[in-house]
Amino acid sequence: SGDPRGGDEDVVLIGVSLPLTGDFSEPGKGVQRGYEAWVESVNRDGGLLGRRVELKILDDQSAADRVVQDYEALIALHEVDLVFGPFSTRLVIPSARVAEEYGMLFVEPAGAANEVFEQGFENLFYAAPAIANDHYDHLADHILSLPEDERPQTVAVASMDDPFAQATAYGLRDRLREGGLEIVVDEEYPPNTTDFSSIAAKINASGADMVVGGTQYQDAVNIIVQLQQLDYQPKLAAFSTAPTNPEFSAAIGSRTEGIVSPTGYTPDAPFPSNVEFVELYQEMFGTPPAEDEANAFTTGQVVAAAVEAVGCAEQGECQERLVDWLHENEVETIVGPLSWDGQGRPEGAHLIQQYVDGEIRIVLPGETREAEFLYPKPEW
Amino acid sequence: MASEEKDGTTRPAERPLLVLDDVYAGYGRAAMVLRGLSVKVPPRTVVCLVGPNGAGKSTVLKVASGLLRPREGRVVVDGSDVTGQGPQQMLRSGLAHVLQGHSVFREMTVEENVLLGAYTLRDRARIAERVAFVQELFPIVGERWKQLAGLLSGGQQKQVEFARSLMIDPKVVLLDEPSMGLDPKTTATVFQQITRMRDAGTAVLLVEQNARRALETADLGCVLDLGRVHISGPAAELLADQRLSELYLGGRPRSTA
Amino acid sequence: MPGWVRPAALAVGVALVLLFPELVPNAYVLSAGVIVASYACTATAWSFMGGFTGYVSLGHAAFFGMGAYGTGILIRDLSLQPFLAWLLSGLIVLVITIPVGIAALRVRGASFVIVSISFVLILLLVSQAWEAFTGGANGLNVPRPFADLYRPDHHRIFFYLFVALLAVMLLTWWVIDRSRFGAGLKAVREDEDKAEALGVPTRDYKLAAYLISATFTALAGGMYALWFGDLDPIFQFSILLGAYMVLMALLGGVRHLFGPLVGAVVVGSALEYFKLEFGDTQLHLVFTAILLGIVVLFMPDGVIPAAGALLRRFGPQDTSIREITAEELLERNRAAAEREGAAAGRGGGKPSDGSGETP
Amino acid sequence: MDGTLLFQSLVLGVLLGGLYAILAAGLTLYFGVMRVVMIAHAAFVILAAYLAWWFHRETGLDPLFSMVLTVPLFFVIGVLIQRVLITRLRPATLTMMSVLLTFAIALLIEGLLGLFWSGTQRRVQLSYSGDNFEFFGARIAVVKLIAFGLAVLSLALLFLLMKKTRFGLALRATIQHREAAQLVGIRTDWVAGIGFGIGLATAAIGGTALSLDATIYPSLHWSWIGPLMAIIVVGGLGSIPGTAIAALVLGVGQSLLQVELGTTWAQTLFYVALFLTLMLRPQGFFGGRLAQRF
Amino acid sequence: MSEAAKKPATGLETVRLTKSFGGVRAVDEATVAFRDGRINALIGPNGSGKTTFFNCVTGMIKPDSGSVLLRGKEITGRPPHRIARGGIGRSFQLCRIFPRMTLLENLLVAVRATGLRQLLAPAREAEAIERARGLLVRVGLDHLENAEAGAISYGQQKLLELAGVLMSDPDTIMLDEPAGGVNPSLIGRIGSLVRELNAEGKTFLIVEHNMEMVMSLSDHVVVFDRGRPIAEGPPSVVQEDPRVLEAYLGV
Ligand SMILES: Nc1ncnc2c1ncn2[C@@H]1O[C@H](COP(=O)(O)OP(=O)(O)OP(=O)(O)O)[C@@H](O)[C@H]1O
Ligand SMILES: Nc1ncnc2c1ncn2[C@@H]1O[C@H](COP(=O)(O)OP(=O)(O)OP(=O)(O)O)[C@@H](O)[C@H]1O
Ligand SMILES: [Mg+2]
Ligand SMILES: [Mg+2]
Repeated sequence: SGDPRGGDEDVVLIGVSLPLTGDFSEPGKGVQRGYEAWVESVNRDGGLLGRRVELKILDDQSAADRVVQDYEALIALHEVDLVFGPFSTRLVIPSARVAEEYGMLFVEPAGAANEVFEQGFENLFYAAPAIANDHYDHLADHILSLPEDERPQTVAVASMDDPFAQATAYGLRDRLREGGLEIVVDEEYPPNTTDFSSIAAKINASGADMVVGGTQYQDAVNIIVQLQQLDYQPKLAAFSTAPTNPEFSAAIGSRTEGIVSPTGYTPDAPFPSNVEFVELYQEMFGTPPAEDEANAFTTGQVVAAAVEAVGCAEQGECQERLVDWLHENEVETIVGPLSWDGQGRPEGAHLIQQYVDGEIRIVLPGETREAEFLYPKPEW
Repeated sequence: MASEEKDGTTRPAERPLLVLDDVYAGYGRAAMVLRGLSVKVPPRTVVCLVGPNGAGKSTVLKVASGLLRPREGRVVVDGSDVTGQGPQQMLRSGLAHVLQGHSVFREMTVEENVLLGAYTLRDRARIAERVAFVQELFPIVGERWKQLAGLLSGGQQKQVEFARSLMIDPKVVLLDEPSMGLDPKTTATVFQQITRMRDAGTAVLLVEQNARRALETADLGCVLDLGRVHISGPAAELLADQRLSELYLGGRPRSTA
Repeated sequence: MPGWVRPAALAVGVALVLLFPELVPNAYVLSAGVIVASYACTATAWSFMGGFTGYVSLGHAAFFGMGAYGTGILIRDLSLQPFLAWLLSGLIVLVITIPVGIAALRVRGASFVIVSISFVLILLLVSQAWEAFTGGANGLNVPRPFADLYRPDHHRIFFYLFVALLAVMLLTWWVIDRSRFGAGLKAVREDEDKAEALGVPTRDYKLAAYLISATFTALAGGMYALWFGDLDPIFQFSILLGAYMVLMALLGGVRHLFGPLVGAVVVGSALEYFKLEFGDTQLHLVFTAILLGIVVLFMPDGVIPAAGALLRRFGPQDTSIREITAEELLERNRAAAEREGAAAGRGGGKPSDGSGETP
Repeated sequence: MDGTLLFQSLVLGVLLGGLYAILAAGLTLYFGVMRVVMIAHAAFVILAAYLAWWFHRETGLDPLFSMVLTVPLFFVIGVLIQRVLITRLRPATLTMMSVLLTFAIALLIEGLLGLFWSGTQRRVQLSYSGDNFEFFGARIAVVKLIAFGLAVLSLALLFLLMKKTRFGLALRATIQHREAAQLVGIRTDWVAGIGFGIGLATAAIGGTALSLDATIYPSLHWSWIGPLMAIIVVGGLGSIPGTAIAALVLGVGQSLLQVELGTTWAQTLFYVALFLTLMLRPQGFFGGRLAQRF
Repeated sequence: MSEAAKKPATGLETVRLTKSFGGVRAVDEATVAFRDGRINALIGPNGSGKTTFFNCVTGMIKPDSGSVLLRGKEITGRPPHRIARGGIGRSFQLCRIFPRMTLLENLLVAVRATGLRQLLAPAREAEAIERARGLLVRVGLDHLENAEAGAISYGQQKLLELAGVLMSDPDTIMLDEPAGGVNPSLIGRIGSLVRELNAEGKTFLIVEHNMEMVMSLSDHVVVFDRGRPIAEGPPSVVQEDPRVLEAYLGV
């Protein structure tokens, strides 16, 4: 413990609360690595406003009451200069309120669902290219652009009862339905579900051409295994979040081929800061960064841009100036230039990735693709 | 106290089967219940403990059977010092104890209860023989063989308990108010069995509030009060003592009216 | 202990509590104080049932959650004034608890524990599944009753509100504890059938205690909702929350007025500290577990009685056996009987041979 | 619902019910026979599953082999818990205090699991996890069948142990009247300890079976304990056949309801069944002793 | 009218009261009447249904058929506490006390309270304490006033239970084996206590196997066998009844 400030005025102390344990611990740790990489990169370049940057990370155990107490402690007890957002929509809303009521700028890497932007927060910014409902836009465009007889005709949807997961799956579902596809299964399950066999049985029985999972991580693995156990072979399988996780392919084994997932980030993106980021990240952690890591890094970049532009980083009136600056300016990041509407929504879309030859590659949209879109997907 | 006397039929000065010597015992942090208590039970003898409620009679039996560890003093069974040993070892040394109140296994059948009495026996033939014996002695035991013991009436449960204790042949038997709750007929059966055990060579330490009846059956009597043996002697003498009767045996019938 | 010690200690305690918001070094400690105060409310509310009747409910989070959600939903759907909604939601929980209590109190002991756990698990499932009403997994946002307050001021107001609620509960507890109603409840805790045979209407008494307990828990939950603002099924309807109530009440000592309060202060601050210091590992769970284990094993009656017992250890040993022999007793009784002679004579004068009448 | 889906759900329900049965069997042993409400049972199940996962990760051997280690280990832990902790509780308040004590143990396990293996969700990666075969038009996964087989086998053993051996008799006697049991020569402390050990040994088997086809994380036990409690009450506390039947019925029921109602509402089946049982037949539907009296 | 007034009123009465457990008819169409103001005894062999009879009368068990009347008013099937409040107090054969309360508290619980004001009145009121202490003296437990009830001997617990029943001040007092396990010298004292209360107008119904006590104390004896009364009358008459000798005394 011990106050890391230690009266040291040359440090910019940044407070974060993350779900390092509990339901969201997997992505939570990814976000942590992203933040750490950003701190490393900033400090190598001489810090913020010439001051060294330090992180103060608390664990909220994926619990809303904790996340609030954590930000309370960060702001009031540890007197951090800046805060970064936590992971998961569920946790972003309550913590954003704390920040709001202390008048702090709140840039966050994970609260992508629409609800986040409907709370009337004025200090909140989502540091990623698109909100959850738009994640699958490119996939929907592509499917609907296929000739009628090649398209999948029926779709099965299963989503975790979680604002983010639902937003991704339902964004796609609604667009496909509008495009004339038939939704034959539309299931929802609570976050603590462990038995997916019935859902899988239902999807299997529907014989849907395409399966869409509004998933976090483990639920996707489970649904896929259960579907495999039933020998269900769709033409297209899309799951949010999970497939981009580095553990995913190990968990599913060799049977990932053709699985599709949206991502806001690719390590191969050509933006200059991204090249640096990937290199640094490789050096620090030995693997290429994934989406959560990148979003966290982006968060850091966004805040840094504001701080450098406004020239201050402390609690109080400075925060207002940071907020105002971000509302009026565009920031260059590892996921490209970002700008926000009045509620903090970014205005972009996600890329679509797919496992091709055992590697996860960008397949959509056409201009950024690294591999051909595999359709129909091979058997798993 | 006197250990070798009375009742010309028994030979004198036989080594006692159970000796409690200057025992101090109590529960938890509360004050000592037994304070320097000594009792000897020779073979082929029924020793009856009487005394007011709360005098410590049950505590004496608990110390003797190892349920309660004495703080001071010695417990000797058949010549060997067994102070501080647990009930299983005591049972192995040949000592059996029937508890006061109700101690049937309520959610087990009468059969299981009775067979548990023979838990330490392996000899099936012997067990079968014993089962037949107790069933005959207490008809209710046979009648309700497959029923849960907890559903029997109070007195029936006591009968099951007594039957359970008859499954083995211990050297020393400790009986804590065996007649409580029994109807007069069954009480007679129980006292007959006590006499029978005595005649078969067993040493019996009997606690009874039905004191007149008990002293009529017993050879020796001890009056317990305040955790000590107050008076002891041949049962017949105690019965005859007018003052003792008044104090501990409830005076003569109707005399209080 | 001289007579003035108790009132003086009480006065100092009250003064400390009331001055707490002024004494704290920063807003974080104040917010922790609000949490501890809310814990104290829930633990005290729990002990109306768990303490008096011995019915251990691990599912009191159900009432907490219902109170919280009720307040939020009333404000959302009926646009009620927040504190009116709060009271009304307490009332609604009271009404809901009547059938629930009648059903749940048909069973005793461990089965009651199971029922209480299932009750909270059911509400968890329902609040997750009934999205249109509860907001489902998206949670429910309860608007602030005092708009545009700087956060520390918000905490200060709610600290006093919780303390006031707690004071009402403690007063109620005190009245019941010394009443015949309380004595009846304690008899239920020891032996329900026997109590009934003595004329205690056990079912009504239990139900009354359950209702009081549930309603107070719900009021604490509603207050929490107004303070905290964001409700989420998983956190409102969690077994862990119910377990904390039990732990706190038990640790302090359920048979003492201030037991649950003391427990809440100890456990609440410890939890807050563990989570802050060891929050990045699961150590805080380990600490909670060890604390609970120690309480159960070594001071099942709570710290207050345990402290009392420690003090008494230095005092004289208790005695339970009579220090006069039967002989002396007889003499004493004889004397007494002689004194009462006339009256006894009247009583004993009735013919006792019963030959007077035939049926 | 069409025929194949119905039959498939039925098959899945039976397989699930088997798993429920073995997970609940130990619970009914402590609860019904020993009067200890073992909240930590599910936590031990998860612990066993973690050990199976860890064993598999470290050795590469099939997780089933981990039982060679975990079953004896859990047995010993069970004996120790009973001998060191449970015996310290006052008989008068045993049921209540055991709830809290075992709750603490559950938290402890959860905390330690998180400490050693983090809160991350884990899953055994088996080469045959997706393997399946056809069974009258339905599909049966190999892993599920193995788990089911384990459950049936260990349930049968447990049943025989409790019904046909002197040990079962001694255990029940010990719990009902400790002093009287001592006086007929039962070594009560060991018997109770061993009874507890056996209960935990079933947790080891159940946990291993669970690990074959489930994702595990430290706080998972909370989602198991509720349904398991419901099963043992519906089945009649202390009755192993009752538990098995209740587990199958509720497993199939859940599986079928899920198709119509979705998973969330389907889970309420357990609690509805629990409440109905306590209201209508407190002794459980399949024999066993009275649930309401302790 | 005047004839009826002279005769002691019939207090507790059962008409064809029946209760069976599985195959066992514990109480079998028992029609008995116990007059107010008397000391009645109920005797019978083990398992003859005495305790079950008690349980049916006090509402602890619902009878299968038949009815229980208290001074002509039907009370069959009422919950136990209502019957208790109606003035019937009882003790249990397998003695039941509140083990973790002190002896004094055990008695204070027994004070009857109705109405909100009484409910919220302090339990430890001086008058009640006074009465409780008096009762403890009478059963010889005054020195244990502050001991936990669970830590006293078996016989003492029986005495405590008796005191508890008396404390609730019922008109009709039903005692299930009050003398079992009690020292004979105390049995005498309990006997005089019963007689004294009877003189104050209390009705007693006592189940007991201690014949000395039954014969010396009671005005009226009912003998049960297999769930039904086989004989009744004054003790001296019952004692000689051949059926009683056969079924019960075994001589
Ligand atoms: N478990 C206990 N804890 C504390 N004190 C106890 C306990 N059991 C008995 N005592 C005390 O020890 C004393 C003797 O008890 P004991 O049971 O030996 O009496 P007893 O002579 O058998 O009486 P009774 O005739 O009533 O059965 C009593 O005063 C009682 O208060
Ligand atoms: N709950 C029960 N379930 C089944 N049978 C019962 C139940 N209660 C009592 N019985 C049976 O009813 C009969 C009468 O029992 P009851 O307890 O009334 O006898 P009792 O006259 O009080 O005998 P005792 O003198 O032994 O106390 C007995 O045969 C008993 O086995
Ligand atoms: Mg005794
Ligand atoms: Mg009886």
